[in-house]
Amino acid sequence: MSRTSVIPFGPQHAAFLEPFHLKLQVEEEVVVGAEMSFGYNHRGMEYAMAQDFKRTQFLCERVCGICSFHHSSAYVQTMERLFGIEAPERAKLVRMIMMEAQRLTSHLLALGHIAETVGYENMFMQFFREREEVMTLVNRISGGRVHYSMNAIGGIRKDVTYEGLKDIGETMDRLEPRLLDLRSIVRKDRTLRKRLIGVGVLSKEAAFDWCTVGPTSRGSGLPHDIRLTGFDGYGVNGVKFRPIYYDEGDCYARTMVRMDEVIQSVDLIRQGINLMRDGPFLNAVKGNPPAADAYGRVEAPRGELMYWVRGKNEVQLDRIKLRTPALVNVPAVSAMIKGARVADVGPITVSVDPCICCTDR
Amino acid sequence: MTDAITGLAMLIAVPLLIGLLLGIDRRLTARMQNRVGPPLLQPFYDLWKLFGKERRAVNQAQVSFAAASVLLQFTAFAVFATGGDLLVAFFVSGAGNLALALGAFSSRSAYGQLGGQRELLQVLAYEPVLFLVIFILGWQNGSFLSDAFGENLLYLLPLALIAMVPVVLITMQKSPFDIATAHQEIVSGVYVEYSGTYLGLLKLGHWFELAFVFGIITLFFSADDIVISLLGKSLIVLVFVFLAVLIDNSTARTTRGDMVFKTLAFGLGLTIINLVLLWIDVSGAIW
Amino acid sequence: MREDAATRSPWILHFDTGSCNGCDLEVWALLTPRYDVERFGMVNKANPKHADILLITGPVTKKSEQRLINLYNQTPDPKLVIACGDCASNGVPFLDCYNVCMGVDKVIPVDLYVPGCSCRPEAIMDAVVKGIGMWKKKVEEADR
Amino acid sequence: MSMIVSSLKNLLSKPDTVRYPFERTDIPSNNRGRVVWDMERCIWCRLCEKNCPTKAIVTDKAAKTQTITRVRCIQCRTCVDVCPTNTIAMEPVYSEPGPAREVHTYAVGMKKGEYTVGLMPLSERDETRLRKR
Ligand code: SF4
Ligand code: SF4
Ligand code: SF4
Ligand code: SF4
Ligand code: SF4
Ligand code: SF4
Ligand code: SF4
Ligand code: SF4
Repeated sequence: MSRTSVIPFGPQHAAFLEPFHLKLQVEEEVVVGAEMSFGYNHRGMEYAMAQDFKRTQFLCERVCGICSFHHSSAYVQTMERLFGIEAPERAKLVRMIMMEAQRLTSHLLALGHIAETVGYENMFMQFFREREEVMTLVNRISGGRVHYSMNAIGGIRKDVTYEGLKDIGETMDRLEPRLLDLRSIVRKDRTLRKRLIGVGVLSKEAAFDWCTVGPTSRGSGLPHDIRLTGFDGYGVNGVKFRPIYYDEGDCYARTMVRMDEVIQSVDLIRQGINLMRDGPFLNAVKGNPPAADAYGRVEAPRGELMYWVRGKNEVQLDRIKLRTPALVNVPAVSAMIKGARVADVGPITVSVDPCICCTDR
Repeated sequence: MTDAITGLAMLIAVPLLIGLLLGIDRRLTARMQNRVGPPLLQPFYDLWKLFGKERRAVNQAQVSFAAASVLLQFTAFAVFATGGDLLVAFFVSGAGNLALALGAFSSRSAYGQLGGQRELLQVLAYEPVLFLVIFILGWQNGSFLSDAFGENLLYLLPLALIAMVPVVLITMQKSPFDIATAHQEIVSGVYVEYSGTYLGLLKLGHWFELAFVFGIITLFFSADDIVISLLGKSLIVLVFVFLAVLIDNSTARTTRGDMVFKTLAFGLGLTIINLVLLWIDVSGAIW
Repeated sequence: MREDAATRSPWILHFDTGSCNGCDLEVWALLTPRYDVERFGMVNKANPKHADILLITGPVTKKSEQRLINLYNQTPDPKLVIACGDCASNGVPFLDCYNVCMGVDKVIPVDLYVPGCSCRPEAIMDAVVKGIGMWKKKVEEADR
Repeated sequence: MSMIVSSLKNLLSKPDTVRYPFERTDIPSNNRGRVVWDMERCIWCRLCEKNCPTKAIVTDKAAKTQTITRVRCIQCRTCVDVCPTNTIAMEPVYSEPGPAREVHTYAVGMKKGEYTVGLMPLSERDETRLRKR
């Protein structure tokens, strides 16, 4: 037996929710090389999405269930630009609230997931308990737990009622102290810090070179956040937002970015509710998308998500292209993983929050 | 004669009690995580089911190692239960762990290999502590025969008892020391290539190992009245299980080196301090 | 008696064959405090050799087809396959996608289908409870 | 707060678990569960069939039936929105899982909420690939 052995991770593995294959070259439990292969989840979505622009409104949510609403928001935003219309302010704020709600579910998932990979089962359970609270909330608001199907080109399909908004506010009030408790645990817990601090360091330069986005880049000190560009509700007057970033670039910094953003999301949801005024919620569009192109960007939980569409005056689209955050973040794992111990491979991989279903689509 | 009968009764009763203990463990874990958890008899259901599954093994060597592991663990426990020598039981149990690791090595699967290495490392971490604890127990008692323990050693050896905490954590496969079976890293390590009946056998072996380790813990307490004695012994075991669950639920898993270092430093340190205190006491320096 | 005890300990293996993660998350939600399927002795084992019930999500992409077959074959009998969600049941949201087999039952035999996109955790739980009944029959047959 | 405190607190408090299926879970009234027809009102405009993104609905004007393949419906609620006569409604209950994929047919003359059950045919499979190694 040579000193270097190869350990396959996945495609079906306990630490990963989704299928991707990681081949590690290992010497005495120290990783010397890593090889990633994708494509287990490639369905051919971009082709299917170009077949009918109305259906795509629902299909784009099925690119991924974790940030389905971000996908549909990005898509409708792109189509609104293509049609040259703007969504009413109320619709934009509803989108913002729901996007932040989904960010809550997604970040709590990611946090629970990283706790799980370092063998902290109880913390995983605590995060998922709070997550379930948000899941039932969005279920009450949108009618779906995973796919909200609330967006329409030009606004939202159905207005959120006054009771609904009140429900959101009350749930946030209930949730916030529990999230703050969890944050103080994550901040203080010695065993967790020991496992995450200094592990999988990605320097600021490397983060830039690998084009990382979202919490992965913000964990490395790049205050890069698409919400700053003011799409949808974030552009409405009065919404205050400042990106959260940490300089260390290790797994712990990435975890803390998510932890703080969870609290921030609660705040943004409250701001959204307070700014909400009565008014129209849908500027319906007629006809087929014109033969032009447009793009739209949103800050998905994992970072910048971009849609680009070219129409051709037909129901079909000429081309639809998406650039997803995980696609750029996951390759950066190979930069973090060199020299790590096998035990740290799980936390490192999970700390960028890899989602294969949109990487492969 | 009566000894043989109590020994035999123990041989049957104790594994059942261990199963129940594991049920309590799972239930407690669940409650600490704010959920309901499985029924108390769940470990028995699991075992029962495993014995009914299809028999499929990767290779013959693996099967022999599994069988060897179970037999050795059983022997260790049997020696203990029938009042035999603690040291013999200790070495036989250690051999059982070795067989488990060898079985994992023989599978040639990467996870199995890693699990095997980690199992050996765990053995390296806790066996010295366990050995020292057994040694100090035997020394204080004046005999290594498990049925010769009739004296209450708790007030003499409190630190040695505390030194058993990491040992119990490791043998119960609890975080922070559950690295050999780390579910999220190497799936289930040494158990990865086993399925059905053979997995059931290994689990049973693990029960016997636990029975032996918990047996050692019960030796710390003893009273003249048999009822008080039994109550005290069960109380110690329950406290240990509770502690193990609490620690499991409030720590992340550590890494290999850390585990060996911490277990050895903590366990050996406490036992040696206890030993020194005793020695000073014997020589009449204090009180 | 044996069947009774045996079916109180269904160990699951969850495999994603190209789903959108929606149903995967609902499978995970089952393990968490609110639904807590460990009440039925269900544990996620992530190892086909230890599994009894395969929970499959996703329309089966062409690349994961062979893995699914491998996993199925590695799981010792008696076993049960549950297709979670519309796309696992017949691949439907991914109508025009060129790289999917359209449903788990095109690749391995499926015992239970869970409709819904995404299927609710309650639906998966119903399926497991129903599945345990079916599994009991399989255990009885295996005993003969 | 530390995790030990949190664990002990959890131990002493009531579990968060809903004891489903022995206890009902709170499925909200606007949950998108399954679509049902009230056939008396249908004017056979076929908008639902045309707009369903997954082609789950088949409208048969001659036989006066609406057929839905349950596992094809992704609960998007488009059919409910487009129906001009409010023939279609979305119930909060989800479709039941089962060993076969059910196809439900609503016909004129049936009582409200009634339907006949058909089955979607099994897919063809290449059994040779399944053989154990
Ligand atoms: S994604 Fe491509 S184009 Fe964009 S910054 Fe990275 S390398 Fe440049
Ligand atoms: S660089 Fe341009 S052409 Fe190349 S993959 Fe990206 S979008 Fe397509
Ligand atoms: S050029 Fe690019 S898009 Fe065209 S066939 Fe080759 S790989 Fe595909
Ligand atoms: S990054 Fe992609 S896969 Fe991950 S949650 Fe977002 S859309 Fe889904
Ligand atoms: S497909 Fe995955 S699980 Fe199966 S043999 Fe290959 S690496 Fe192992
Ligand atoms: S059924 Fe729907 S929600 Fe479930 S995995 Fe498939 S596409 Fe996603
Ligand atoms: S809810 Fe959507 S998918 Fe279901 S039948 Fe109606 S239009 Fe079709
Ligand atoms: S849209 Fe309504 S009225 Fe028209 S065919 Fe469908 S059910 Fe009937």
